[in-house]
Amino acid sequence: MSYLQKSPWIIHYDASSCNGCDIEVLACLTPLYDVERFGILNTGNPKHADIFVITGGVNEMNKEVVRNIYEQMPHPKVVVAVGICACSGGVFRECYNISGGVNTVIPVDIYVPGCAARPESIIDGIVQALGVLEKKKTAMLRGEGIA
Amino acid sequence: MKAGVMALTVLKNLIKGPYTSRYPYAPAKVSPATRGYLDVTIEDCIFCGLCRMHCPADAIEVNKTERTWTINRFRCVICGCCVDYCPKKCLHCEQSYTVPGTEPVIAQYTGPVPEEKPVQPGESSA
Amino acid sequence: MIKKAQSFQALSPAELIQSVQTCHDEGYRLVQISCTHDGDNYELTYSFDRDLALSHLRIRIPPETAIPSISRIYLAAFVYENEIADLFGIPITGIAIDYKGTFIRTKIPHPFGSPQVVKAGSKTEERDE
Amino acid sequence: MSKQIVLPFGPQHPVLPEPIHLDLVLEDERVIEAVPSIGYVHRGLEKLVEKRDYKDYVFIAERICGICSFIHSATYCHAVETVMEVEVPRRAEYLRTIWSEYSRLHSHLLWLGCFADSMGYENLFMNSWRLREKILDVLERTTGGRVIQGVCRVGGVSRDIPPEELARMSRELAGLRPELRELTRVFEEDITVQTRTKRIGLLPKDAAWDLGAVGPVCRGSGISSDMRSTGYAAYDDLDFKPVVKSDGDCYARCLVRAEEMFSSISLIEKAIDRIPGGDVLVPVKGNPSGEFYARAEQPRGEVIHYVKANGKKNLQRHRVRTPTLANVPALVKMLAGCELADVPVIVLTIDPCIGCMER
Repeated sequence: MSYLQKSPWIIHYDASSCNGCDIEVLACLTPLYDVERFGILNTGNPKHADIFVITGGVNEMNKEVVRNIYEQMPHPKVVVAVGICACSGGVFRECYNISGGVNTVIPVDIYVPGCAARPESIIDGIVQALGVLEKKKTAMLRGEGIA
Repeated sequence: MKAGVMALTVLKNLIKGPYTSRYPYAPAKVSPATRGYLDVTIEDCIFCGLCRMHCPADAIEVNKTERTWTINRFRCVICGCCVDYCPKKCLHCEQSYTVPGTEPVIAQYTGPVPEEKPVQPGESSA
Repeated sequence: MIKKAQSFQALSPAELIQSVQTCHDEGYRLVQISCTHDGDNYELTYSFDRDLALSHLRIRIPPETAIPSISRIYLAAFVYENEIADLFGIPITGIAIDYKGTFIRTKIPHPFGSPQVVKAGSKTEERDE
Repeated sequence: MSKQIVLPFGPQHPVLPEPIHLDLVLEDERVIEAVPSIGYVHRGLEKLVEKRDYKDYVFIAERICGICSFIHSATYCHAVETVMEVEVPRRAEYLRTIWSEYSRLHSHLLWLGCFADSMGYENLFMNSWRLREKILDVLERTTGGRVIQGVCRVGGVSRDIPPEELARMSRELAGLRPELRELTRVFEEDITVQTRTKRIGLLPKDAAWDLGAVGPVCRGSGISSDMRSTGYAAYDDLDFKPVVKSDGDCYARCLVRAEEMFSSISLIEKAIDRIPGGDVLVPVKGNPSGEFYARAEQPRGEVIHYVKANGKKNLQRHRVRTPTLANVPALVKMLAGCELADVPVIVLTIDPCIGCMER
């Protein structure tokens, strides 16, 4: 039963998504998909979190909020961009108020496509993120600096 | 009374088993109607570019001279708009979804070289 | 499908407050205020509802003209008026809760304040990430 | 006696699924004034209408909000169809009604979950989301998308529901009722829930009218205003009656939503019974010219899609007045005078949808 080696805690922030991906992230926590069986917990405090799940593209106003949350998270940390909007800006790419995907503000490790991203995709994304987390951790322990 | 209700719930749960889908072990739940990812039957494509023109997310690139049809999977919103517009009905949605990744996936399809038949019809502007 | 007629009543900006007050006294509910570009002018539409029928008051103003706020009559108007002030750059005087341009903060000021830009047929160039 | 302090609430807050920022002016534990500030989710998608074909814009209109997505697309289509004087097939209108009501069910269950979470009632949260998955299953089976359906087109809908599927839906709905009753029983029986909601966040009837509240917020204050009574789509055939409560507190708003779920089920059942045959999509040619304010009832209240076209393939203006925006003045009124610990509960009873509100 050891699908995951570690129990990562996630923090979710809705940049400027339409809610579609948000409610799918929430749906992951509820009985049908229940990521808590892997020990994945949703936390509201960035200092507790290992994985930053972010939905939606980034606009001028929440740029700082996103950066703030990211910087408050302890190392090692992984960013998972959920949904097309977070990957590239999606259908709102050409809107005057959207700067683009999340990677315009903070480095993104895993992209989860889909509009809205399906809960299964999100689980896959978080599982992949755990691999990245492990790599970052070993790199950190070897003293290769913070990546 | 309350205890009875509770006992019934416990019993029901014992018989029914867990509600949770065992996702990574069991396959993902899809229905025949599910729009997962966009696929093209490249042999039928006439590279008219209607799908590119109408894509709300600008995910599709069509190059007529090189006979390539390219989709940026990390931009496609799988709305099915292009499927409606395609004059040759060579676009369709598959049920399984694109796997998450560390890099954007851009899939390129190259059409076969046409036989002597001249390539053109169906290219009216929308 | 039942289609209800929607009546438009054109007004001059000076008559606005008086007419809105009349609507308020007659028991109309403020539904929304919308703004549209119309040539060089702006067109503001105040929509009211009574018994599930919509009626609209419409004023046309040249750009940069200040118009009075109706939020003293309908407090609910403050959200729409702040929105119009932020998106179109129309100065609205005397809003009950005035955010002074911080209600919706946008990357470019007054994004709707310029005439319609249609890039006919052309897809915008790649702004790749 | 004590001096006032300003407490910022949000945008990133454990109880809020979405970013909204409130400046709460406090005196001890009591909120004197609440000033919302928005813009964290503003995308400016109304401007995109100038770049996209009016038919392709349906998909963008649908992505205004991921919860009431279907109703947004249907209302946008309704507006464009009225401008173009397109007669939509009756079956398509029935299908739109069915999907709209399913969206309402899923949205209300989602609200019930989030609301329970704001009170710390984990069990109800999990159970309502469990039930919601059944609704999403139906939506996925019939439309192809769980939360973004993508079936509405100008001139009808792109996908028909076959009779055997309709029969299956009807059977499943019958099984849904007892489960839903089980969930909503908490409002009648649970004293904790009642003490958390009764006489809290009061919105008297005349204040609701003055502040332009819509949807369950105004129906909870005794105003019988439901756009479904205007009989758009197929609602004129379904003997629709709005659910109205008169107390104007959080409890009344909860009861309105709880009863609306049952009324949605019976509306779907009636629609399945009475659905006529025929086409579901008519071809639409030409470009629109004219303007129209289309109104529809979303789970959160009345939504208005205004389209203005001048004979080109791009519309001149598309404006959405979303229900949450109309409920903000009411929220400000409700928060004034409440206790700090009640703020999340009161915010959740207007069922805020920030994605909608800021577009």
